[in-house]
Amino acid sequence: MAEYKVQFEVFEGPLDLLLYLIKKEEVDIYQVNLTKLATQFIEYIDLMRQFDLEIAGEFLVMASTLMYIKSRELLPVDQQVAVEGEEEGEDPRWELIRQLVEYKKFKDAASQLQTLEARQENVFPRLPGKLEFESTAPLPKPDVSIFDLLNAVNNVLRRFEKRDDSREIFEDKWTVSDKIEFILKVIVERGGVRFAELFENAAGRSEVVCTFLALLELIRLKQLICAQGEEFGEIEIRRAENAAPAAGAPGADPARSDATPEPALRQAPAVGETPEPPRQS
Amino acid sequence: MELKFILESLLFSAQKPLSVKELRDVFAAAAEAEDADATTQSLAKVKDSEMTAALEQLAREHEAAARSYRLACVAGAWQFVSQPEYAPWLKALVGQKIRPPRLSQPALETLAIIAYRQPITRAEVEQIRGVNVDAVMQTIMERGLVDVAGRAEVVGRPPTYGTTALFLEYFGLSGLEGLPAADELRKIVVQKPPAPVTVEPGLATTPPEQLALGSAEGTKEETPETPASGS
Amino acid sequence: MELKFILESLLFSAQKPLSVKELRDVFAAAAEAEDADATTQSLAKVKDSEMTAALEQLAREHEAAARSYRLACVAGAWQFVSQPEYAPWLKALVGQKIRPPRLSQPALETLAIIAYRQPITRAEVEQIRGVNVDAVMQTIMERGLVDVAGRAEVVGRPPTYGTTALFLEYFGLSGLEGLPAADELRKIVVQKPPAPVTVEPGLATTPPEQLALGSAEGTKEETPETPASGS
Repeated sequence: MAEYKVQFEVFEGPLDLLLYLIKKEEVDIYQVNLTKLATQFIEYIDLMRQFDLEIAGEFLVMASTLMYIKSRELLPVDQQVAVEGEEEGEDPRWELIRQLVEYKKFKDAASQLQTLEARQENVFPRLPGKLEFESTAPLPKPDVSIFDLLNAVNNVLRRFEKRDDSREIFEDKWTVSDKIEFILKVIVERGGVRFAELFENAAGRSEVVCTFLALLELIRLKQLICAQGEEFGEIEIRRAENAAPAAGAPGADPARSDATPEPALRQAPAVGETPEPPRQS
Repeated sequence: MELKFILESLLFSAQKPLSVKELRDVFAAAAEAEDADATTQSLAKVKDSEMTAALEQLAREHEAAARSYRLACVAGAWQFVSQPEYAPWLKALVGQKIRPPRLSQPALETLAIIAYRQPITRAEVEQIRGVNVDAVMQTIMERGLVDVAGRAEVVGRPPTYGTTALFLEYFGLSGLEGLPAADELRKIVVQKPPAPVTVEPGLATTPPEQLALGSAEGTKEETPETPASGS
Repeated sequence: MELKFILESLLFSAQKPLSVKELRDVFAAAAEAEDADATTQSLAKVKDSEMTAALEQLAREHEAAARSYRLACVAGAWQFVSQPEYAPWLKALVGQKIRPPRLSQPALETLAIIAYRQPITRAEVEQIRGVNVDAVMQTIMERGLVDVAGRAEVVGRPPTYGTTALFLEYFGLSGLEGLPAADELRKIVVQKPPAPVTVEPGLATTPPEQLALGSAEGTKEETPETPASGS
């Protein structure tokens, strides 16, 4: 009894049990006597019942398929009524054999995977110590710059605004579009500008934010290049070499300059603050 | 300087497996060094195909040398690894490898089906295994061996599943083509034998009670072990 | 199993040079393992002279194989080393190794919020980003860009976070005041809610303004860490 119990638990499903029965017979799947197999299978199910073992639904489905195959064969060929809709190719015996062959192959593949699994436990990768070279160059910096950080701030501000549309529209005389024009004008006139210069005359935080967002927008549109010559150095802003003369400028691309900078502006971080009266810079 | 030896020295010194792409980046970076010589510069843009050929050549050479280690390609990345038979001493040196518990039989079967038949839906896996696979799918997905691959173009657009890079690493496979008997299992053609084995005509007269559950005893005696006998 | 191959596998997998004594210890430890087989046990006490002979034999073999690495004995310890002519590529490899991967966008955003708003609690960062930041906080803390700065004087005294010196170094800043538009961006605030901030029951009912970047002002009432403001 205990032996049976162990065996029942080992079977992964009805196909597994069938393969076990076939193996016991020492015949090829193609050669198996399906009627006999059906009988043995049902016998097993019956035993499981006797031992009060829980029988999974799949076993019962298989049992009924086998019963059907068996009953079909008990009739002389001329009396076998073709089941409605059953075509020649759908002989349930073929279907079962096909399923068994396929399952058997995957079961074999699974055991090969198991071998690989056990083997991998004993495979150790070479893990050499760290190489050291004399006069090692300073640690390379991560592929990131202050502008990545600023862009991140910008993203936060933008999303923020989306989350909070109940807020009043920020009223101020500064718009990002104005600031884009302002920055482009400065750059065209002088070829370049220091980051800090752009903010020197800002009247208040609203203007700073507008200038800041305008700058990010221009960088995003690849109109400007920002560079930090050395660590702790000034951030320089220059016209991008390959920037089309006016392509990204607000005038030439009104849709974009309206669509993108404006919402960023309207996040209105300073709402409710008593803004200092904006001064013309 | 032969490409394969440069590759070998890189893999020898690397602290993790290196892909062809990563190796290519190293060649490019070396060529950019201030003091790069002509050889280094000439190798700035090694073709991937050339690199792969050299790596495969290397692996063959190490295989032939039959030493205690070999060059392996796992999940598309190359690395020197020990031969398994030296594990007892390596365990003593570096400690037992930390690996998750071994996979159960159902998990292995399900994995095998997904590996060979991906992308595949859960229903298709169940059809092959003949049992419900909900629990086992959850296990292998939690272990990161299998992931959703897309959606099947059938009614309900059920998700399809495929194996991950971790699957390849876990089993030490270079790629899906490295699966044992991959070609055969991807497409199993079941050939119809001339005729299925049926019972002897005599059985047709078996009394109906034998069809009942548990009535097998009688049948056994009447059904010959092999089809050839009896009739 | 030949002694020399076991030694080879050990030296090939070791992170540092191994002396004969250390190798002897490995053999002894392997023999003590629960599942030690006969071979492993028989090698429990290899003689030093035997070991040295095998090591010298190995070194000769690798010398003869003329590959990109060899077995060297330096100051009594054995190690596989690469041949010097591959240094240009190995330098490029090491250089690449050190470079940390790019920071992800979520990591950058979280960093930016912390940079401008430090000291800040995790909950406050989450309020601003609108998503859970556990994983990303872990990443930037592991990379040493952010560290615990103190504790907030609110219920539960959650830790507050700030940027590190390494953060300044990475971004090429001389100090936090060097953050672009720091003065202004730090102070972006929204109108204070008419009623005092209710932490409980739940942020769900907190007026949206409080979630804004500028919510720091509101928090100030409860966190005396920053000099008292007009509240």
